[in-house]
Order: sequence, then C-alpha cells, then structure tokens
Amino acid sequence: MTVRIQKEDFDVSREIAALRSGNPQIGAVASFIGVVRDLNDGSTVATMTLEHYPGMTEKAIDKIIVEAKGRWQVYDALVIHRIGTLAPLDQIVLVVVTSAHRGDAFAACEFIMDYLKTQAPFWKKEQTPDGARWVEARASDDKAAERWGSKG
Amino acid sequence: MTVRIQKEDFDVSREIAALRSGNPQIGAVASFIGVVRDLNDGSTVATMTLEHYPGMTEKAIDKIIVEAKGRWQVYDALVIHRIGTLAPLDQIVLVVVTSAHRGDAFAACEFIMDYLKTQAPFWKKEQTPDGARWVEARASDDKAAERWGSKG
Amino acid sequence: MLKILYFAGLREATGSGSEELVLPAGVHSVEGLLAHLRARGGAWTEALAVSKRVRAAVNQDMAAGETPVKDGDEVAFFPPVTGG
Amino acid sequence: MLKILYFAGLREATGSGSEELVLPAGVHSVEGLLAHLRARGGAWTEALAVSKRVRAAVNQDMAAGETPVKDGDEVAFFPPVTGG
Repeated sequence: MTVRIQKEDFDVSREIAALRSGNPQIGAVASFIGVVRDLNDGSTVATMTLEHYPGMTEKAIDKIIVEAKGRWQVYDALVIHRIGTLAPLDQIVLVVVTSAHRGDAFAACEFIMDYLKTQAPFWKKEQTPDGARWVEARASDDKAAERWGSKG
Repeated sequence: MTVRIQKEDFDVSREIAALRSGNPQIGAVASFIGVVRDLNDGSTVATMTLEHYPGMTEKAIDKIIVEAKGRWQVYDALVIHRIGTLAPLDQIVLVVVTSAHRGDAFAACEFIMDYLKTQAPFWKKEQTPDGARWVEARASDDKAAERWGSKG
Repeated sequence: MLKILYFAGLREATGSGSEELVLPAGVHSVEGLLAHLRARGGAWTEALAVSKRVRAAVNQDMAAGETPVKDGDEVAFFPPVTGG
Repeated sequence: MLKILYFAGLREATGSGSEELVLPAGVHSVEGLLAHLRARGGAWTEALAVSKRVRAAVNQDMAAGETPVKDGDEVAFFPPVTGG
C-alpha cells in the first residue's frame, strides 16, 4: 500500500512497474488518472490550486485502501495525489490496483476513486477569466460513493 | 479509436499521452493491463503463446469500441493486444478509455475488456511442466460479458 | 467456393489450418456446414462434436448455428476465445 | 486546549487558518463547538451557517455533528472536499 501526496508529476508506467514488481501472481492492473480540464462548470480554467489537510489526507486514503482490500481480492494499491498549482492537461491523481483477476481490480480502483472524492481532504480553487473560485462539491460524487453501500 | 495487434511490448505512459494528446476536455483516463501469471488453474506456466485470427481480431475489437462509445460518453479508446510467445510478468493487453468524467471511463474500459474476453478471437496455449495445453474459456467470462445486457 | 479456417485446438485436432470447399448441396447455415464436416468421421467428428462448444464466424463476424452460409463466404471454426 | 483548523473557503472567509482554544464550558461535540464558533458573529456566523454544509474532522477522522470533542483534540472545519 503506497500513498503519496506530492507537487511533482508522476509517470504511470514507472509507478505500475514498481507496484507489480516481484509478484508474478498479478494478472490484472486497473488504473485511473484524473486530469485538469480547461473548462469546468462553463468557465475556462487557466490554472487550479490544490489545498489539502496534511496528515489527515494520508490517513483518510490509507483507510480507503484498507476498506477496498477488505472488500475485494487485491494484491496492492497505490494512490498518488498532486497538490499545488496545476494547469489544464496536467495529471492530478493516480490510482492503481493490482489483483489476480480483472473484476476485483476494476471494482477496487473505482471504489477508491469514489471514496477519495468524498472522504479525502483536498480542495480545488480555479483561476478563471472571472476570477478565482473554489470548486463546488458535486451531488453526483456523493451518489457515486453511496452506491458502494455502508462502509462498516 | 486505435486497435493494434502486435508482438512488441507497449509503454502505458506513452500510449496514454498519445491518446490524450490535444484534448484538454479529458478529465478521466481509465486503463487496464492484463498480465501473464506464473500459475494458472493450478499449474506453473513457463511461457504462453497467443494465436489469433488476423483480420477478424481488429474488426471484432473495432465493433466493441463502437458499442462502448454508443453506451457511454467517451472521447477515445485504445486497445493493444500482444500475440506470439509471452512469459510470466509480461503485459498481454492494454485498454485505455478517455472521458470527461470517471464513471463513463471506468464503465467503458471494463465493458471493452469483458467483451474482448468473449468476442475477440485470441487463444492462449500454456507451456507447463506437464506439457502444452490450450487455456479453457471460463464461465465467469461469459457471465461478466452478459451482465452488460444485450448488445443491440 | 467456401474458405474455411480452423484455429487453436481445433486446428491441431483436425490437422487443418484452412481449406477451400465447394459449398456442399443442402448446406445453407453454419450448423449445416458443421454437420457436413462432422460427417467426415474420425478426428473431424470428434473435434467438432457438440460437446466441444465449437464457435464460428462468418466473414469475420461471430456467428450462431442458424447464421446463413453462402458461396464465397469465409467461415471460421474455433474453440471459445481466451485472450485478454 | 483544542487545536482548531480551517481549510479552503472556510479559512478564507474566517481569516483564520488555525487557532488554539480552551474547550468552552458546555461544549462536548462537533455540533456544540460549531454553535460556539458561530456565536462569535460576523464572518464566523456566516461562514459556519448550516446552509454552508460545513464538514468536520476530529483527530483527522471525518466526524459528524454528534462526534464527541474533548480537551486535547484536533478539530478541523472545511467545505465538502473536491479533490481527485
């Protein structure tokens, strides 16, 4: 289990290779990359700044991964989330899950993203032609997390 | 839409960069890598040889991608499938889907893999200590494809 | 004339990768063609047995038993696929 | 003593990133602490209004209104999260 909060970009191939390293029982690798879009809620986005809650962030993501490992047959999982100022086309977040079979890998990867969206303390502030604005949370993200059922 | 059948390995980072290139409206990239395991159905796998039906393979995968694009909001999709002889830890298949939002990207990526598993003409032959054997199709793969409902 | 292709275990069991065949009289579907090939006996009968769950494609599209087969078609027979 | 942290829009609206606060008498939960802070008036009342859907964490775990708060705790208030 690896969780990294960093300003630097990441290389997906290298991260996947590290996560897979030495485990020839892995048959499936599901991954997700979140990317900065140049248009959000109707406004052009020039840059975006990501604030977080140091300490809690890592703890919250650890909990999400532990929960995913309890629900599915997963070998390992990696989450990298960037902070600081990003521009359109920049990578924001990477989630990788390794498993013997693809169903477990896909489910755990999507579960981790859905929970990260509602449980991990990150906030985005966008610079638009009309000034800076904090991104509003989406009801669809609450719904996406809720459909996995109660956490207990 | 890109479909490649090749002997050579692939680099996930490079393939994702090419697929995303020039589209700042992409917010989500879901991907899947299938990997050769060293143990399958209880036997040690030394190498595996992938046979396919040239011509039909590309056509079948094209159809699957078109179907996925009809079901979800997807910008683009890429499928690379290797043929020839592979060893444990080798990458076999890559599916990447780009979308504005993660729900569409995850669903389309998993759908493409599930259909590829039952509709794309590839066959695996494993070399084990007990000799060579053709891999048996799994009922679980039929079920995985069926849960997406009828194709029409 | 039909072009018939065999893949994977089916290619090995029949000893044939492909053949050209004059469309046999009375054969109008995948199931009809399968019955014709089974009637060759020996390895053909065994490899194409119903229990083998033989799959077929006509002109490179997945086909069912009732899919029509006509002169000029490319018909392929193979086991359930196992890629990915 | 409590350590209280504010993040994102809430930090900007209150003008406060963090503060140390003696646990006020009668405050035993997140909801009680919120009511105490709202009673400061002005920007505090507005930023912490119920309509703002303020979220809280106690000792770096997501908390609900009834989550207990005791001396020595680290309590954070922030808007719904928007990472990922």
